[in-house]
Amino acid sequence: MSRIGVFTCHCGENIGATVDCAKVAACTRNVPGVVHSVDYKYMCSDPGQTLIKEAIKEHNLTGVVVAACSPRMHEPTFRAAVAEAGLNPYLCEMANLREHCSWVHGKADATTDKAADLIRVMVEKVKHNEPLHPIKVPVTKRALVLGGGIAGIQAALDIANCGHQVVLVEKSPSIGGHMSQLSETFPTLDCSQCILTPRMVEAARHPNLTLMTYAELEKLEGFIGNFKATIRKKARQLDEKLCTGCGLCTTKCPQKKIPDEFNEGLGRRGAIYVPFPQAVPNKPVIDKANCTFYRSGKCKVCEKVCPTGAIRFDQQDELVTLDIGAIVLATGFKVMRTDKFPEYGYGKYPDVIDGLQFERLASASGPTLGAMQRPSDGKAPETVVFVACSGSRDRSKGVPYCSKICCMYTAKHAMLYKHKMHHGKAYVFYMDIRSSGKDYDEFVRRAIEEDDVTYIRGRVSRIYEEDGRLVVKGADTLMGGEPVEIKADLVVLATAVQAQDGSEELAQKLHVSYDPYHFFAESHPKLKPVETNTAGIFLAGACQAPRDIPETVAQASGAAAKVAALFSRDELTREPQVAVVNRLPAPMFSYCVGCFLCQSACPYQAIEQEEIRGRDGSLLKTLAKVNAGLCQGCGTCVATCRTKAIDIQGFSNEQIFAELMTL
Amino acid sequence: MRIGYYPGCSLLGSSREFDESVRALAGALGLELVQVPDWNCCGASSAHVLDHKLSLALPARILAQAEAAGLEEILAPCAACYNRLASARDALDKDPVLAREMEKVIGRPATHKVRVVNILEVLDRFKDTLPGLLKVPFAHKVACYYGCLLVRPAKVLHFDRAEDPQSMDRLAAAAGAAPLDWNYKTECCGAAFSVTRTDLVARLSGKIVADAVRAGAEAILVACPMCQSNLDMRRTESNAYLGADHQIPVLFITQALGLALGIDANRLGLQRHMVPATFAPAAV
Amino acid sequence: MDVIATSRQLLESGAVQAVIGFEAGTRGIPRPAFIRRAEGAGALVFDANCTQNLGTYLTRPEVRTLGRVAVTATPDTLRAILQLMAERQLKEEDVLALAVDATGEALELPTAQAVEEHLAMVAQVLPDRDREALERLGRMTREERWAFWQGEFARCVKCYACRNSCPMCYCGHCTMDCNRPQWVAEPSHALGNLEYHMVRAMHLAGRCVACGACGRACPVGIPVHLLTFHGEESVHRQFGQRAGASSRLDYALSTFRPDDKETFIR
Amino acid sequence: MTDSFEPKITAFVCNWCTYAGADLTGTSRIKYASNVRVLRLPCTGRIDFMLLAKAFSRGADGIIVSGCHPNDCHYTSGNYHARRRWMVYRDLMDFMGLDTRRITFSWVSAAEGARWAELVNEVTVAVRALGPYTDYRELALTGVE
Repeated sequence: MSRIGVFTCHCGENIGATVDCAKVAACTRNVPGVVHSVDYKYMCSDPGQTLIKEAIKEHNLTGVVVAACSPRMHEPTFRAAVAEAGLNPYLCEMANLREHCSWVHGKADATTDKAADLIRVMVEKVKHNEPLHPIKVPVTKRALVLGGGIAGIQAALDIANCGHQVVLVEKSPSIGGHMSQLSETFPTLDCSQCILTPRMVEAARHPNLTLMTYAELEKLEGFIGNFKATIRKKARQLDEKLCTGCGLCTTKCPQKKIPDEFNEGLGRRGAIYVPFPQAVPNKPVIDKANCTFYRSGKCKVCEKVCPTGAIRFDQQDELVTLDIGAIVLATGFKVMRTDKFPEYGYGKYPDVIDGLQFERLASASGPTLGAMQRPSDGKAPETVVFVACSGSRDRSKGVPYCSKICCMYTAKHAMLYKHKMHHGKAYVFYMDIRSSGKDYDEFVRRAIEEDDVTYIRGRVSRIYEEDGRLVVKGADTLMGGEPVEIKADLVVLATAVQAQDGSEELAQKLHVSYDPYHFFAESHPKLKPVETNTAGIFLAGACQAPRDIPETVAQASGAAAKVAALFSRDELTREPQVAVVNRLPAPMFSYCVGCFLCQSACPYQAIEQEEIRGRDGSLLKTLAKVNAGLCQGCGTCVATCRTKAIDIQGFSNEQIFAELMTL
Repeated sequence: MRIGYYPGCSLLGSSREFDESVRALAGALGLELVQVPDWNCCGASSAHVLDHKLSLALPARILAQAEAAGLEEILAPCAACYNRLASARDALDKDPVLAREMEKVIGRPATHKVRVVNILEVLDRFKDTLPGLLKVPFAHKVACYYGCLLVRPAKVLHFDRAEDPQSMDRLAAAAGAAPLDWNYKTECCGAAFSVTRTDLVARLSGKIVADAVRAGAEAILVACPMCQSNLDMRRTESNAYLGADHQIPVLFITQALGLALGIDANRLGLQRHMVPATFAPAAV
Repeated sequence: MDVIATSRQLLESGAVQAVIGFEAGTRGIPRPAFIRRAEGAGALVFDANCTQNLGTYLTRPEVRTLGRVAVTATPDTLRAILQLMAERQLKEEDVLALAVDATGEALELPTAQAVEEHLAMVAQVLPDRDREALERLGRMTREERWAFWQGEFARCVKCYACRNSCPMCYCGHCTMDCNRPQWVAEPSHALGNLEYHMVRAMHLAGRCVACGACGRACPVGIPVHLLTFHGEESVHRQFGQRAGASSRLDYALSTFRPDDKETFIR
Repeated sequence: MTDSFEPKITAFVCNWCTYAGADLTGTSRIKYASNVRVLRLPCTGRIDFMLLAKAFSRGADGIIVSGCHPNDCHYTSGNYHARRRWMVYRDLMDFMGLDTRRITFSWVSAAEGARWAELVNEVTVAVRALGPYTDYRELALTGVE
């Protein structure tokens, strides 16, 4: 038989003015199960709390109802007080007499009656409350960062600097990502390599940071604080310990004509290569698809010339399994490629290139060593046309969204060109100029006013070649849609930013949700921008949406802070408001029939399968099982369950039902 | 093979040679053309700018007629007819309410099941048999000109690549011709302004002719009556605009294929052209 | 081959351990038969009167112990089988569906895919009288509908025949059996009956394969199947899917589209 | 008779949006009808349709069900699931002849304190006009024989 104590608070005049607290306290005494009911001026005050604590001991109460303000305000306060008196804190509930009654109704019997009702409801609930205990989940203090671009590097460094272990996994042979390909960066025009490489080196040197380049996530199991990640380390065909990175092999490789990824196909590399001079780690990798030895069984020149005998033709991929506590997704983006632009002849005409290619052309470390030479014949382009929004904000190209960075880098490209070729002519076709960011608009103005880049507001309809030059046909919408034709030597398309290839598969591996364009989805568009729906997995950079460098770095540090906060305790304590599947003795084992229709209702993939097996190992029943580490306690599964096998602690069917039945 | 046939007005008038060459070619390929009974105007090229409902009702009736005649598919050689019929079918298909409304207007049940195909789609089905039938390969450098109506709007027509179509080039190649890579494949020829704004047509068509010549074409191939008449009938004006004297003939793809199959030039209506279209027969 | 020959062969070859079908029953109404030996196959019949949805037996513990079973199936049965697979109650290897056509020919459908492809040929249409009944109810005023159902439910004795005949009512422990809390008043009085049929209809919305077995099973002739039909139609109208269409169907009421269209939320 | 009738309104709200919104109504001292009794749940996704039916059987004349606006669910998608459930349940209620005018579904965010007051007042006025839900009350009475 429950022994409930009810404590009605006047909250000074706040409640007392409109609700007859004494009367409420009095009539509450007649509610079955209530053994003690008093009213007091300020329950949340020390004397008020003492009142409750003493009553618990004196009347050895089995439950407490504090009729005062909103539980969203003082529930923690009173639960703590109750706990101090030795009663399980979850046996204390609050009736909201202030926000939901005294403040919103005038002084009247009806108001007092309502107050009494609200208390009765809570009394009935408390009768069905169970002692609950916070859920403790151990936390493995090692983070996994997927993607070695600036986002991944920044996140990894920040976490490492908090004194936690970090594993940084990058699928290509070197970290650095797209930022390492850029020539200069807006809005300051400082050299990308110069600001990035120190970070790359720091990442390589950091004692808490383990680099895994040329590696990919194979599989992920577990949940927040307790992930198990399997990483595939692709074979470099190289003993990295022996390799000194002298680069002799790369110079001697007979293969010389392979389009080089780092230079976006504008340069050439060998079959054994280091992606770029500042690569980290500075160790070559053999591109099996193009290596003469793997194709014909002969060659092995690299092996012969290697002074340390580091080449390993027989080396195989290696699988490593790691215990991980938290994950930062920083897999970045890609730009839309040729096949999408027949009208621009991109892919057909060598002198129609994309933004990344232009970065390489402009870069001092690029194939032309920074000299403005167009791909087709190496001539210096006298006229260059830049086409913004190539594919972006264009439903017919499947990209309705704005790629965000193009307005800025197009202005930058035009500037870089003008700085290298003062007499040259630069045109920019654009829809709108979106330059909202610190010093961004000033930057664009500079391109227009100081470097006299001609901006034409309009779309380009077609580009074709005519006697060795590219004819760009467009319209100038500010001149009443006048058709414009420009004969150019080089055309640069600011092609749309898209989700990295394989994002969908990765998202499914990690149970992270993603948007229609395969960018990873944040947990809340405003308030949880770096979290995902899966606890313990965070987002950084352009894998979530198009981002520029400053934003990416900021978000990466944000994600790192979330990881550090998670790692700040050995155990993760969670409110016990979680769903549980009931268990019964054999042969039923549970009301659950294992239809798993609740599984898709759970926003957190918290519902797992549990197989019940007999002594002989035969499968007796398959039940739903809630992973308390993942469950956030929304209860959607509960409303979905036909057999009422699944219920939620703190808001159980019995509790809600009891509340309802008092009305 | 049996297929519904919707000639439309152009093929009875200004572009009779298109009708003639389609029929001649169909005969040679063993394709039976069943004319849509009691067909009416498709509404091009004015209805859709004047009255949306009307521009749907007219094709809706044609489709209903075809359906009543038990046809599953109709060939509309005229690109404008093709475009109007296909667009209407798409609209009715997407909006059942509108479909019911149209049924009231035309007083016929319309399930708009009938598929609408253009001449290139149909001929493409013969790409394997064609080479075998070749008598006089059409061994000439050609610029295949698609215009706008055959490939746009892509989301309705789902035919070829809107920005860089290839279907006619493939057919031309099959007929022994050498299709050229040129720049004006899908530029506007001035279309229906042929009569009202000849100056404009002269300019637009002129550029197309000029680029075809620049590319080294001996003939321009088309699959649209309006393209044909603008490039052919308006040659005097376009030459005047260009200050040039381009004599490059403009053939319907069906005429080129017909010649390749050894069909007599007059049966293909080549004599009807403004710019003479005579070719020295190449050896087999 | 006809039902008998096929069943005999399946039992002889040991491809299945039992065949669930129909045998001649009293008053010309066929009754379910569980044939476990080839000799027994001769008793099987299959005709237009074989309307009961045998799918309901597939999840019974007794039947599960038999081993692999073949079941003579109408399209309804086939949909039930697929839905049961979607709800993880059946595995492909547990059951072999025998689709029997008008001529009595039995077609073996060994995989879910085979069943799906077979069903793709068969249009799912409600019987005219049911469709008309639904339309008639639709035309009534709200008050008239209330009166109608109250009149019908007044005859309900909560015998649960509708529940037992339903292939989708396989839950070992039904909401009806809950007493902590007592969700539904168990006596068959007006409130208890309304709540029972409400729960049944809601729990079958998005899961009902529209076989109508519940309605046929009702001893007092309450058209209870109209309730589940309506729920199913509602789901189909609003979310464009039908239960029993595929063995991998997502449950309409535990999935969503951000752009689900409703007209009543303020 | 009905002018003296005061409807009994039961509200099922989610903890994160509507309950918080109702708190804001309080802190902003906006007055509304005292007929409503609020039951707090974690999320609209938690609301079992039978709870609504049970409220009627307990003599509620009107019901309010309210949670976070689409896209703002604290649990990301609970309200979407709830919405589907309601779309079907409301349809079924109507088919069984229940009075759907007596049940109001709405989205009230934590910032819409005034909106909550309006909602309660609107519903109270509307249900007062409808009068007591006698049909269902009678059922309930026969229920407790």
